[in-house]
Amino acid sequence: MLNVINVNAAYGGIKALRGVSLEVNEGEVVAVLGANGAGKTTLLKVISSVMKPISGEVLFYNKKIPSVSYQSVKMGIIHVPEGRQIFPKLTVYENLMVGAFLNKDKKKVKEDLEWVYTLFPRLKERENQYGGLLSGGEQQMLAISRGLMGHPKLLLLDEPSLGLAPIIVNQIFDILKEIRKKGTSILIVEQNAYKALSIADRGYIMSTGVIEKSGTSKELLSDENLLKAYLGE
Amino acid sequence: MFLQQLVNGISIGGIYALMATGYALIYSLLGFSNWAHGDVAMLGAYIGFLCVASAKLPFYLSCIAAILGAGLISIMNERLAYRQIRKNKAPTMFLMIAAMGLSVTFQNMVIVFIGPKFRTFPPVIPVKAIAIGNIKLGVLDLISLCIVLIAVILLEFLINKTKFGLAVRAASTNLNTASLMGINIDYYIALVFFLAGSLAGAAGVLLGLKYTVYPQMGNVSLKAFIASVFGGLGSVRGAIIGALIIGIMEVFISGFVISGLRDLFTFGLLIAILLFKPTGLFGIEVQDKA
Amino acid sequence: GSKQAKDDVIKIGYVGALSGDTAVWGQAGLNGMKLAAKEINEKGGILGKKVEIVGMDGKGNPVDSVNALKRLIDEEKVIAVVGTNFSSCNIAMAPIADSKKIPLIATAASNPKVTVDENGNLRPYSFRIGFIDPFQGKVLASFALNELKAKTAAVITDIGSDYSTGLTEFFIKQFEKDGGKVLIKVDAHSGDNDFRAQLSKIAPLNPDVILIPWIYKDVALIANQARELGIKSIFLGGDGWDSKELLTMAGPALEGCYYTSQPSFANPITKPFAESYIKEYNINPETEALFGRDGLYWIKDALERAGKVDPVALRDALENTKDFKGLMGAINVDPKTHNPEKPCSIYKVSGGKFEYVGDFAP
Amino acid sequence: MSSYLEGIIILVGINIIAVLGVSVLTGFTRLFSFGNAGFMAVGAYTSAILTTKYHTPFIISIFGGMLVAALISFALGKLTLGLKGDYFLITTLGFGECVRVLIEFLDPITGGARGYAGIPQKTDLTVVVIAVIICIIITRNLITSKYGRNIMAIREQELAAEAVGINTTYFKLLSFTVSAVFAGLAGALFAHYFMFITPGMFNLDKSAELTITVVIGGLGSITGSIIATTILTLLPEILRAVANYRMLLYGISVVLIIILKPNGLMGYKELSFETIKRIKDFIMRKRKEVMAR
Amino acid sequence: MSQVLEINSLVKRFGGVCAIDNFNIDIKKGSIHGLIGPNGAGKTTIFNLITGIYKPDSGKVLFNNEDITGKKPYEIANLGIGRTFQNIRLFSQLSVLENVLIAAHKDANYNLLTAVTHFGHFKSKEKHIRETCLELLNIVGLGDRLVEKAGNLPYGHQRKLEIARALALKPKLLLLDEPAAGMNKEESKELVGFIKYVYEKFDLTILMIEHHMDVVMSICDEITVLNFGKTIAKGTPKEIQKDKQVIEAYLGGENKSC
Ligand SMILES: Nc1ncnc2c1ncn2[C@@H]1O[C@H](COP(=O)(O)OP(=O)(O)OP(=O)(O)O)[C@@H](O)[C@H]1O
Ligand SMILES: Nc1ncnc2c1ncn2[C@@H]1O[C@H](COP(=O)(O)OP(=O)(O)OP(=O)(O)O)[C@@H](O)[C@H]1O
Ligand SMILES: CC(C)C[C@H](N)C(=O)O
Ligand SMILES: [Mg+2]
Ligand SMILES: [Mg+2]
Repeated sequence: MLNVINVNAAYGGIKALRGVSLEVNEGEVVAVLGANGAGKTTLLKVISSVMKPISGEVLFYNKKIPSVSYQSVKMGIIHVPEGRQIFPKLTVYENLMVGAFLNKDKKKVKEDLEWVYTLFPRLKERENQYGGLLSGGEQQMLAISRGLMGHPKLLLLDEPSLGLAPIIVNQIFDILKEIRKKGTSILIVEQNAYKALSIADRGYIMSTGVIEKSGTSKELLSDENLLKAYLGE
Repeated sequence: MFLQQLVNGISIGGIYALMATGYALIYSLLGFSNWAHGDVAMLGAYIGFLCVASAKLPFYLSCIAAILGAGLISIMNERLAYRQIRKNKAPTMFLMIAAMGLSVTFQNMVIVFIGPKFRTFPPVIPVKAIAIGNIKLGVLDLISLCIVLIAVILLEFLINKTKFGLAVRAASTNLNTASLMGINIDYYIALVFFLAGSLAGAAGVLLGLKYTVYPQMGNVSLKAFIASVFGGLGSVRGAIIGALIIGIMEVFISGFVISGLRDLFTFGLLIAILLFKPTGLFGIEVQDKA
Repeated sequence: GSKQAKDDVIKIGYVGALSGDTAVWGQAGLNGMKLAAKEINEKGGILGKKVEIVGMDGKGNPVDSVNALKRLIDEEKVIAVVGTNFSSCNIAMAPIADSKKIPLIATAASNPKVTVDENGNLRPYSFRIGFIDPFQGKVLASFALNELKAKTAAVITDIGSDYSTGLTEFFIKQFEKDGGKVLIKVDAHSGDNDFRAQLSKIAPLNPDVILIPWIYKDVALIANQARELGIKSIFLGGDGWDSKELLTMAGPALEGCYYTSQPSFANPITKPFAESYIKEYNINPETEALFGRDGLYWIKDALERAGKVDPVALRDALENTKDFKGLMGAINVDPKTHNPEKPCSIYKVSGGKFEYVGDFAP
Repeated sequence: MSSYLEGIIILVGINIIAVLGVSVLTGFTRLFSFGNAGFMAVGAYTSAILTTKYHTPFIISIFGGMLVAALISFALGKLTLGLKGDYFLITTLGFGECVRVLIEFLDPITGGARGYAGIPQKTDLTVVVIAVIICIIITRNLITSKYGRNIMAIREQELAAEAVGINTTYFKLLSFTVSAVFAGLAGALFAHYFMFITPGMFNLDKSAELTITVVIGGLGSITGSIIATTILTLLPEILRAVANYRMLLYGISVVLIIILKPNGLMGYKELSFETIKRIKDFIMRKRKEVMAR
Repeated sequence: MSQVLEINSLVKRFGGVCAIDNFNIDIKKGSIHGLIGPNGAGKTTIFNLITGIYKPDSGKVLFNNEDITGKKPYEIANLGIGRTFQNIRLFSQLSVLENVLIAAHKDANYNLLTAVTHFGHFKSKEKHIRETCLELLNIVGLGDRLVEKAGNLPYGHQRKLEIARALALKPKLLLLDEPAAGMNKEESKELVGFIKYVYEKFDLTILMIEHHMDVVMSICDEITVLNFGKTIAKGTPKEIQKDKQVIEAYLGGENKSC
């Protein structure tokens, strides 16, 4: 469903992506791994049209992705950005409703709301608190839930486990499995390589703006040299 | 006399309020005080005036023209200047400076192309005051208070109860992320500018009817700006209550204390109140959480 | 770059508000002067030389006016300057004129300090065409007492304007000296646009007359709002009222009210000038146009008496002016104050028109 | 030099001093003030009264003006620097208006709206040039010292600044006071140059002009402030002959610069001798290349 | 051994929620103490209470036996408590070097007059702090990126710069809020080495919040576990790892180190 073809991107003079190609198939979970500053976040930004690539193209269902991010959302690409980016002056509830912005079916929205509240009961407790006053981990839960409220066809997750307690990290990955069962494809960027590969079908390994390696999760997990070289184990 | 002064204060405050709503609206979205707001009102007044006086259109049509025209000018400001600055990712202060530049530009554009003269609307609606006992109440004041009332109810509903409002409030803190949620921010921003601009247009016509039309007439919006800050930045309700308080305060100080020091006392009081309520009457503050 | 003054041209400057909210006056003054120059040049110029008028924008504020004056003198090499109509600008410009030894002729600036400094010393290069505020205040006060039979008065002052505060002071002094009673004086600011708070204070006192020493735009607002509040008193004002705009803006609110100003277009001898002004510029002339016109003719008169084109000689000739007949009346300069002994005219608003009531000589 | 030109240069110099003050406050501390013309007024009136009524020497009058501006800004800052953003801005705006209203009201002392005339002309080109140089050096030294760094830290991240032990209130107050002292100096010099001052000269428009200049020059750049002051003072002067259009062109220029130069003319950068040299070298090199061809 | 930090019955409420409920802790001089617990347990709030950003509703914070409750954040920092932030807060428009120089302001002990004139010992003082800061930056591995804008650094480097900045204060107690967040295994390992190094070099006491268990377990002498603002366990890493309550509330069933 998603084809990234030979994409180059840069911040001013600094090249962050160099000839990156990648694909995600319908119903797949794909992990992108790599060290700090490898360009993972930049890749997700390009896919969700937050950033314009210098060259190359991104196809979604064989159509060029739109040039502005709000239209990508309409097509079903939802990006849970790095650093949470929740709306500090909106309450938890309102943050979630913004996530459901394009969903006109009020009943469905309500159901979704109930669903994320059961996933993260903590959010229900904090329903009327301003997003900016949540703890770091609570904000992360909110960011993920807000993404889920948009009913993605393709969910882009940028380090979803960042700042979460181990027990919640496990929970998150369980939830991802569940979402995937519902038919959502997922592209996940993670520092926690094992966890990510444990739920992913395939993985890509990036370093300094280039895809160094790709393969099924099994292949990658069994290649010890690779893991040492790029993921530090 | 007390009652008469109270009525005077409310009616002056009403004019400030009409302008202040627009300030609050734009502040609530983009986080800056749009100093060109008063000049949009001025341009609205000129559109209305030219329609009535030169094109000889009926008054109600001229009003509609003024309101739509000011709305469009407001959108144009956004398109030509503010949007570019947003895209540059410049600090919000730049928006305010650009607005000041626009304000100078508009005033002088009118001076150059229409002339510096003061213009009066032909007597289209009764400018008379109605007397209730000893108290004189201007008809225009009544109209402007009604508009304020409608505006505040409408805007409060719009901002707090509708999806439109949710989008605007989300966009106000983080435009990029709002866009990631599927909100077409450029569209909503344009809409808000149109709303603010039309309100300014209505205010402009009222001001023009009341106080004549001239290039610097938009400068009253300084008071509206003060009112919107005092009421709490970004809060429409706050802006209106702030405006009424300032209006009444000014009148009472002029009327009962000392007219020459009116602004001194008004500002003194405002500062004193801000010291107790640092984010104005209705401003929400989300603490900086480490 | 400075332009060398050509020998066969006499350059004369005009400073006034060519932009801003009083540009109506500044532009009229410059127009009047240019029109007069055209007339003069058609008739052979001054001392056989052509006159050229250079206008500079002083925005009606002192700093800009001083810069404009300096630029006229240093860069344009003018030998004399006419302007401005605002006392605050002329008080600032006067020392420059003195140090540069270039005569400066104020138009409607009516504060005494325009030609005499705060220590009472004459400013040798400053002159004026109009009368001074003490005189205007006096005329207003005695007119109110004697002709209108007023016993009580109220004043609303623009506390931000030197002109308004000055006229207020001189009026009150005279009015109380001659047995009238000033019931109240309230302050406001130009630009406020709403004066009901102050007017509501005046209303219950019901004074016979109310002095409104403001510029016409505010006069219109004050008058309208006062009538709205049911104030029936007669309004009085000074030369700030002197613009045709006032009539359209104030409408019936000023019916039966009076103001003092310069002898103006009410005088039949101004008719030909008014007509050619309308023909040339296609707008109604303001009194300021006459000032510009008279200023230039006065300079012409003095230069011809001096017999040479020289600023210092011009100054001396201006100082010794006896009975120069301008369209705004004859000018006799008092060498001690440089004030012309000129009458002050009273006008009445009646039937939607300014009606000339009469002249008051000093 | 013609006195017109000299006068303009003097005004540029005086404006540079006032703008440098705002630059410290707005460019380096990110506090916005619409009241600095008020401090100019304080400096102007204090020094004028000292000179004319108490016959103090010029230099003492100037220091008097600066001192009073400092004291007032200190007291005001103590009260209001806790406020954020536009809330602080509005108090400075209010202060500026209050100063004007008070001067108008205190007619017997200040001459009211009529203005204060008869101030001897003591400020000349030399005085202004010396004052400007001293002010530039002081600003530069301040900014490159720990005081400047602490102030910039507050601009960037107030909470983190506190966490590394910076007394943010103190440094904000310092910055506010410095800006007021500069404004006071500018006002005092102006009074003794122009010989006549009125409250209208120090109104909100003047305050706004100072802030606009700093933003156009580029926040956080001393040289930017200086360049912008020069341009923005000269621009209306050059346009004086086109009377009607000049304010229109001024307004349009402000908008265009803001849009086209997102960081102002020199945002966060300084024009130093080094950069000038580098530019010169570059041009020379290019020229040689062209010549070689 | 003496206590560096002692917190007695600290309470903090936000509206109706009791974020910190009667919290006590003693931190020995020269120890590395871990503070862990589920999200929203109140860990960062404790940091904010120690550093004066929040005022407690009741309770006391003693630093080197001095009562610092209610003191201003900058006063507390100057007494010798440095910290990093969970959401990175660098002076992002300023250079890497300037970020650290700012924190060293106490060592630049010249007065305003010297600053304005650059006379006297200005140059030597500035040179001195510049040298110490350069050394610090070399230690954290940013020695070659001095003039880069702090905001443009990759995430991991920003975390290190925050630590360097806190160290420039010459703190006696260092509070680290999730220093390993956003780092992979290799990078966190490196971080552990780095923290140990500065700990010894600067003779520090460290209180650290962290969710990466491998980091916590390999570095901390003692751990306090927080839940709903209350201490639910206290002990050595070994003890904590086995604690039922901790596993249930925090670590989760399948306690693979992650
Ligand atoms: N706004 C920016 N301006 C300049 N350079 C940037 C910016 N954002 C990122 N970079 C640079 O681009 C490169 C790729 O950054 P990116 O954020 O995509 O990395 P990442 O793989 O997501 O790293 P991390 O694991 O730390 O999040 C890095 O070298 C970084 O320094
Ligand atoms: N200023 C505040 N106003 C209201 N509630 C707050 C405020 N600060 C924190 N809270 C609440 O207090 C609780 C504790 O927050 P804190 O940030 O201390 O958690 P934490 O233990 O650091 O969690 P995490 O590991 O997720 O960062 C949270 O539920 C949070 O929502
Ligand atoms: C045009 C007039 C109102 C000016 C006034 N005579 C003055 O001296 O300022
Ligand atoms: Mg990233
Ligand atoms: Mg935390």
